[in-house]
Amino acid sequence: MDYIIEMLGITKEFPGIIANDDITLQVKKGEIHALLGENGAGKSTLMSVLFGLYQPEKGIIKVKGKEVAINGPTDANALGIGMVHQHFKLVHNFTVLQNIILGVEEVKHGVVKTEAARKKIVELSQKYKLFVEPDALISDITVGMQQRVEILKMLYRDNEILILDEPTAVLTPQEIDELMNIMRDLVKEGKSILFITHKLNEIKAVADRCSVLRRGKYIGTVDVEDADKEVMSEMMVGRKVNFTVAKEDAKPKETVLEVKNLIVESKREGHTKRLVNDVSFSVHKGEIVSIAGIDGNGQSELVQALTGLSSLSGGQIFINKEEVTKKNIRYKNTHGLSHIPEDRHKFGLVLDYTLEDNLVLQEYFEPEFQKHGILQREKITKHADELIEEYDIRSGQGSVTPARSMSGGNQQKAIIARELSRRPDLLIAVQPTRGLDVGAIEFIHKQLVKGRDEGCGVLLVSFELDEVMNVSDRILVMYEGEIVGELDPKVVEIKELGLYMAGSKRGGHHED
Amino acid sequence: MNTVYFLVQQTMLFTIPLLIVALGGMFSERSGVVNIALEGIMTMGAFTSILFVKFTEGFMSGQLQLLLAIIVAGATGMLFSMLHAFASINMKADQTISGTALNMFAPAFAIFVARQVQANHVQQIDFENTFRIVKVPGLSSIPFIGKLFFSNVYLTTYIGFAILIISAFVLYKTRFGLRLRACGEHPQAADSLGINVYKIRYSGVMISGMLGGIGGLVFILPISTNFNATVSGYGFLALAVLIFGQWKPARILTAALFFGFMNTIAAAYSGIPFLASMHIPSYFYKMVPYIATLIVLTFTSKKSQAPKASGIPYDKGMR
Amino acid sequence: GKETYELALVTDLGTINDKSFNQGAWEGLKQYADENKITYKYYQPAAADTASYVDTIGLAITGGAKVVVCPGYKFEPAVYECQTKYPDVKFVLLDGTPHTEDYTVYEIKDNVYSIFYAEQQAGFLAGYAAVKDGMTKLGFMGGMAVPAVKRFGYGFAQGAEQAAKELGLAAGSIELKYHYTGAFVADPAIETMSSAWYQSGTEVIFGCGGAVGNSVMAAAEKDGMKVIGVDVDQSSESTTVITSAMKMLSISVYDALTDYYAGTFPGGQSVTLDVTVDGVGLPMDSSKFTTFTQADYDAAYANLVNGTYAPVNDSAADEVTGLTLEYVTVDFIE
Amino acid sequence: MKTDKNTKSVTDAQNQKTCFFSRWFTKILSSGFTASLFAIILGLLTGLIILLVANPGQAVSGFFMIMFGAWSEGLKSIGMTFYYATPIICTGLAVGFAFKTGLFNIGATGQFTMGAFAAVIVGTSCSFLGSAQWIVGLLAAVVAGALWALLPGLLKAFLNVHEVISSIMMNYIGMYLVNYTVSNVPILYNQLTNSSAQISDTAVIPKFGMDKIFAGSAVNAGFIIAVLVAILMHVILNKTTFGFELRAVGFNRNASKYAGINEKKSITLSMTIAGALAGLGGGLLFLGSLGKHIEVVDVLASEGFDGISVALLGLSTPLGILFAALFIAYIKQGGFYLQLYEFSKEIIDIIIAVIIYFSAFSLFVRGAIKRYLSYKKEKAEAAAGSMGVSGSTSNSIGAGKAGNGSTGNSIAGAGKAGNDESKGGSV
Ligand SMILES: Nc1ncnc2c1ncn2[C@@H]1O[C@H](COP(=O)(O)OP(=O)(O)OP(=O)(O)O)[C@@H](O)[C@H]1O
Ligand SMILES: Nc1ncnc2c1ncn2[C@@H]1O[C@H](COP(=O)(O)OP(=O)(O)OP(=O)(O)O)[C@@H](O)[C@H]1O
Ligand SMILES: [Mg+2]
Ligand SMILES: [Mg+2]
Repeated sequence: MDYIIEMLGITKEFPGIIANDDITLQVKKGEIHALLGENGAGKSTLMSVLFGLYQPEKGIIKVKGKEVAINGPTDANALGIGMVHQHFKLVHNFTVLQNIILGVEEVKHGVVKTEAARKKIVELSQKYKLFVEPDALISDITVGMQQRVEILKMLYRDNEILILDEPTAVLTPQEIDELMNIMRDLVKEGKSILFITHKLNEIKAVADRCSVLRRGKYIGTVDVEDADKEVMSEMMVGRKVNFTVAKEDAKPKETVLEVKNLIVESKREGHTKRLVNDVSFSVHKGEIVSIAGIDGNGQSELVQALTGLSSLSGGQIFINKEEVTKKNIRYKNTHGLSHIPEDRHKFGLVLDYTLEDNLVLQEYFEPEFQKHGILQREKITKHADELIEEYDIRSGQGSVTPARSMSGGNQQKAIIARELSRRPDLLIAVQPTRGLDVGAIEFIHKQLVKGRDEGCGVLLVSFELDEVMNVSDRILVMYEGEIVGELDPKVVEIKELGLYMAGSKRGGHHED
Repeated sequence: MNTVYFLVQQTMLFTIPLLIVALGGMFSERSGVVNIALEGIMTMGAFTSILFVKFTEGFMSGQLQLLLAIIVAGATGMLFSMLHAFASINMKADQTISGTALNMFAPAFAIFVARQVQANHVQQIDFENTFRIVKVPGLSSIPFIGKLFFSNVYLTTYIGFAILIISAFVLYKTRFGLRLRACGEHPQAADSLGINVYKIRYSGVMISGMLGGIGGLVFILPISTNFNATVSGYGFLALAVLIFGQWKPARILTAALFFGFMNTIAAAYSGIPFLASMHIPSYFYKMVPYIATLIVLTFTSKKSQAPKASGIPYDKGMR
Repeated sequence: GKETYELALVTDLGTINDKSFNQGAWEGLKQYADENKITYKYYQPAAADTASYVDTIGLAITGGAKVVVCPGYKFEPAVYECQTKYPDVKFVLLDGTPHTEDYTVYEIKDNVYSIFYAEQQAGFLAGYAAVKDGMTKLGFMGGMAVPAVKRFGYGFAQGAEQAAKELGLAAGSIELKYHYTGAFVADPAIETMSSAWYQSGTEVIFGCGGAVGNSVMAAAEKDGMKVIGVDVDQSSESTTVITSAMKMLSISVYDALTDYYAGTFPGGQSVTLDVTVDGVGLPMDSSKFTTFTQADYDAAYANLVNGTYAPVNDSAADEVTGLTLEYVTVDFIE
Repeated sequence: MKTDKNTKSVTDAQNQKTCFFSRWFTKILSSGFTASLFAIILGLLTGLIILLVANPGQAVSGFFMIMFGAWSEGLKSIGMTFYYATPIICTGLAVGFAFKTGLFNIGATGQFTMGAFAAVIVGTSCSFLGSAQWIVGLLAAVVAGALWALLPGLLKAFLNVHEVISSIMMNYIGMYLVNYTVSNVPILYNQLTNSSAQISDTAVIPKFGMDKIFAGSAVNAGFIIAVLVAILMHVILNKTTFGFELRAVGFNRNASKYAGINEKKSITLSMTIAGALAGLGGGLLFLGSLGKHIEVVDVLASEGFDGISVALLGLSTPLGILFAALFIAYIKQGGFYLQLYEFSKEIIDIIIAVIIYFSAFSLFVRGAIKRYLSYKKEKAEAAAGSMGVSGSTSNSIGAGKAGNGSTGNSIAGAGKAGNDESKGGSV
């Protein structure tokens, strides 16, 4: 058998943890090889080893049958290995072109020459349908386009072995489809792809084989055609996983959120743009309302205006029938609103605080946790211990673990625990399962439904169609800042939803 | 008219050292290392080069001596800045701490050594200023321009502008510049593309050391006839110019000119009949550059463009 | 092992190379000690307040000092305290006389010798010579506005006035730009201000305040102009220095020490050293006047000695603008 | 899952009992304290080398003087140490407090000057206040310092003006303003010395018996005030909701805003409190004795810059700062006595600079110590044949993510790293 990449017996330790424990991974030439595993299973670490970012303690790497030493990205590049990282590695104030040529610039008398590079990029982008604007700044382009730039970076370097670390986590369904087509084209050209994802249907759709890791250990490799989703997920988590969220029908009660003619404008270089255009809707207690839509259609702005993180340009917001349009964040948070933010590192957590401090981030000022301005430590710790137990938040040192050292999934659980434990009337949850493994996703979905059943109104913003379809009781679709449709998940088809999201269909669709 | 010539010439005395040092700071920060040690680096550069000037007095022509002194100053600054580079790059130290340490170290060291090597254990180093060019042959006779830029100048003024042009060129046109900027914005990205972040950052800090050292010499030479282990806070002002200039060469020039001009007015107003006749206390003029800067900042700071990764130690393993 | 040092100088926060008080005093002390093979040392206080000065004087005495030289008015309260605290130690206090912190009690004990200088006479001679030498546009660049500096400046103005009167110039024909820089340090702003003055016609600037002079000289070198030095003969520091308004700091310290070892320490008194005891003057040997001669100098000097010329000192006016001047227009730059 | 967790907690409990002492020891060894000690030792060694180079004959006794000179006149010199420590405790707190909230207060010198100025105004012109004069003077100092920091704070919070540059500007403006006012307001000015006038007797901070204990030194109740303020700051930062908010804003401005904390207010307040602390330092120094005057000199007050060193050496924690200030005053006092030998006192500044330089390595040093400890532990465990599951009991960390703060002023890096314990027991 002809393996283009063989990683044999790779062991990589971090202080306190063995991230990769004697892992073997063999990739055939011309295949799409998926790598599956829970959060923290060691996928990124293994790929970083292959790419030369980490040096393994044990194990050897063979490329095309020859043992090689990969001491850094330069070596990896020389061997034809390229990598798109989980978190993009793009310089935000460089142009697309500059990002692509960085590190392999052509120079004449010390001056960077770009003509040849531009030509090559245009050719590549046409060949693989990776459309980019060479002179656009990274900060000005969409995530999808950034993804394309990352792939172009590899193609520009004539890499044959492409590592894609969770490339779909940030893409819209359409973009995911495009990406998959591109991947298929690439393997047709003879390239080999290592593809990391948490989404089993993506693996089903494109991958030839799939290797599974669990807690740093190699579990096995399967042919995707022969293995169904259940098998793979069981390999990954070590138990059976439910994909459909078991829930009863919603019993909507009184209105908890009412939005009237909300407008958010942005002023950029003089001209104003309406990011949220005259949006009105309401959410009742005891129901989950999803806002579906492709990233960048005003969902983030809408939520930020609702929660108070940014200011709005017009309209009114009522929570529990009380107008809170002009109230500050603290007021809203103490009057029924909970918020699971889109970016857990930027907004959700103070990473340098301990878990217990993060768990009272919204409540430290309540009489329960402070007396005359002095924090009541024991109560805070007790509170944390309860939530850790209830929500199964795993961490090294319990309540005093620094949030920074927790895994993404557990960080997210901590946020959810904090927000739900406040028994909110309204929960605004944005992308609550982004980047999490199926086990964690299952858990979070259950919690959302539980919250609903206990009488909380949930506004869920998600770019994931599966999530939207599975979890919500009502779907609002946003397109270019407007709500273009209200749909019932029980009757609407995914395809139709996609049409709304793409802006090609509008209008109500009430059929209850 | 003479007043104009005079103001321009004097402005250069303030502007050029600020410009050179701020450009140095730019290279460091753009590579991702905050260099608060500029003050100390200037002091060290001025110290060794002026010691050099003192010991070589009379052996060569003023301009040659000046050129050599610039090399000495640049080399000193570069060496000294390597301490900062080592701490902030290899040791992943907090860059403010290491910078503050160098700022403390430089004057104490300069005084200590000056006393050790000079007769009478004197800490001040006297030197003779033989460096001024009264008229640049040929060019000084060009009307207006000749008087403005080619009389009563120091070689260092031209060097300062040369450094500006070279800096802008290096930063924006060369491979090194591209990589340097990448390291200051997103070192992980640079690293993943096979760029040696540590090396680039070392280069950035060392360039800042070199320019800082030269700036120290350029600052002291025209303004005194001795050096007493201080550059009077100009290193910190250069930092202000750097921030004011938004880490960009052309804007740094503008900021340095603004500061230079304001300082000139503050110092020279009593020789300018129109201003002198207003009888405003000199303290007012002394404060003006700082107040004006504050006001300008108020309008320009909303969108700061500091290099994103500046000040954050780069750790290969970190994501 | 620890050595002891018999003669000590305590600096203020400046250094012994400040080209001013500290340096002048130090040179006198050093010269005497070297000539007579006596151990000597200087001490620096940890901070600029009376408590620290007292502490430092104490340290000097711990270090074996029998005579402590304290240069500058800043030591007045400290010496007041120490003269009682250390009755066996002698103090030479330059430019000051012991008194309490709040100036209510002045007392000078037998172990203290307080020396003032008639700086106004030195300044007078400099101003006189400059105008006699044909200059009409003068500048005075003082350091801080402390009494000694003021005396120099006032004298400078009065000397120019006298010379102008003798030359029969028109009233107001002498222009004097007058400024205190606020510190005794070199600074680009001083260089620029001096340059501006030179640009606007000023012919000579009296650089009066430690390293301030160095910045003035830097400007003068650039513009080919002239400088008058201060305290000591500064002609060696720059070719632009045409003369220096000297006060004989080192000589007076030297003399005081000589007296001490001869058993005639002039303690218990405060003296003002002036022309009558050669306490101030110009170094004519190194001066670079065009028309002003040694004879002119001697005549003026004699007039000061005999009181024909009697420049007032700093107690006459709060500001230089308060002097009555007819020939000199003072442009006081605040 | 559950079983895993249970077994883990059982072993943990056992561990806790058996190795309590060794854990405690490990904790001490790997805390910031060791790193600072390491820096101090290296700094002193450098000092010794310099002494040896400069004057071998007296080097050893000189070194001894540096180390223990501050005791040479017994309680008196200790009193002087306290006296010199007083203002830099305050400016150190001013810098450190701001660091904790993510701000680099390079403006402590200007705030200090303004505090001194206000204190002197009250001290010279308000003798009608009687025995309350010194208290009012100190309060005025606090207010003046606070006001001087308010503007950079507001500018930072609302207009994103970099606090470093705005405070540098404020430093110069303050200095010129004070000099101009002092020299132009007769009641404030002493012509004869070109400095501020004498303060009234009632404006001088009382001794509270300190002069009895530390006879002959200038120490006064100001020192006690400074110490109390340091402790107060410790409590505020670590025990109160207010401190919780301030630190949260320092670590993550966005998350704080999300949590409903008024981050603009916090930034402004933090800067203002920092200014108040620096101002207090000015008041404590200039009302500390009759013999202290504001000199009309165009030079920035060095106490503010000393504050930066103190804060850095004290790892920005109030109690650390207290000890750092005492330490710096202590060896400066030693340096003062060093003059009895043929050395110049700049050696002390060099030593302090070296100490601060090496204290920047704390992250590295602590990493090294932890690695060493865990290595030893692992070996011991291996020898004991313990059943440790894939290193799950190991207690080590990597270099961690320190300094991942928002901008260049990630000063808390050193402090932050302290939190970076490993997730030793990840199942
Ligand atoms: N730089 C590091 N330092 C210390 N430990 C690390 C580091 N990187 C990863 N780890 C540890 O190694 C484990 C494996 O991490 P890795 O990033 O490879 O997981 P992953 O499978 O990519 O997870 P995810 O699905 O969340 O991306 C983590 O649990 C973490 O504890
Ligand atoms: N320096 C580090 N020290 C310890 N653990 C680390 C370090 N860096 C990363 N990790 C761990 O590596 C794991 C994976 O990190 P990563 O940033 O990929 O998180 P994630 O689970 O993928 O979440 P996200 O969605 O935020 O990417 C986490 O468990 C994290 O705790
Ligand atoms: Mg990963
Ligand atoms: Mg992830």
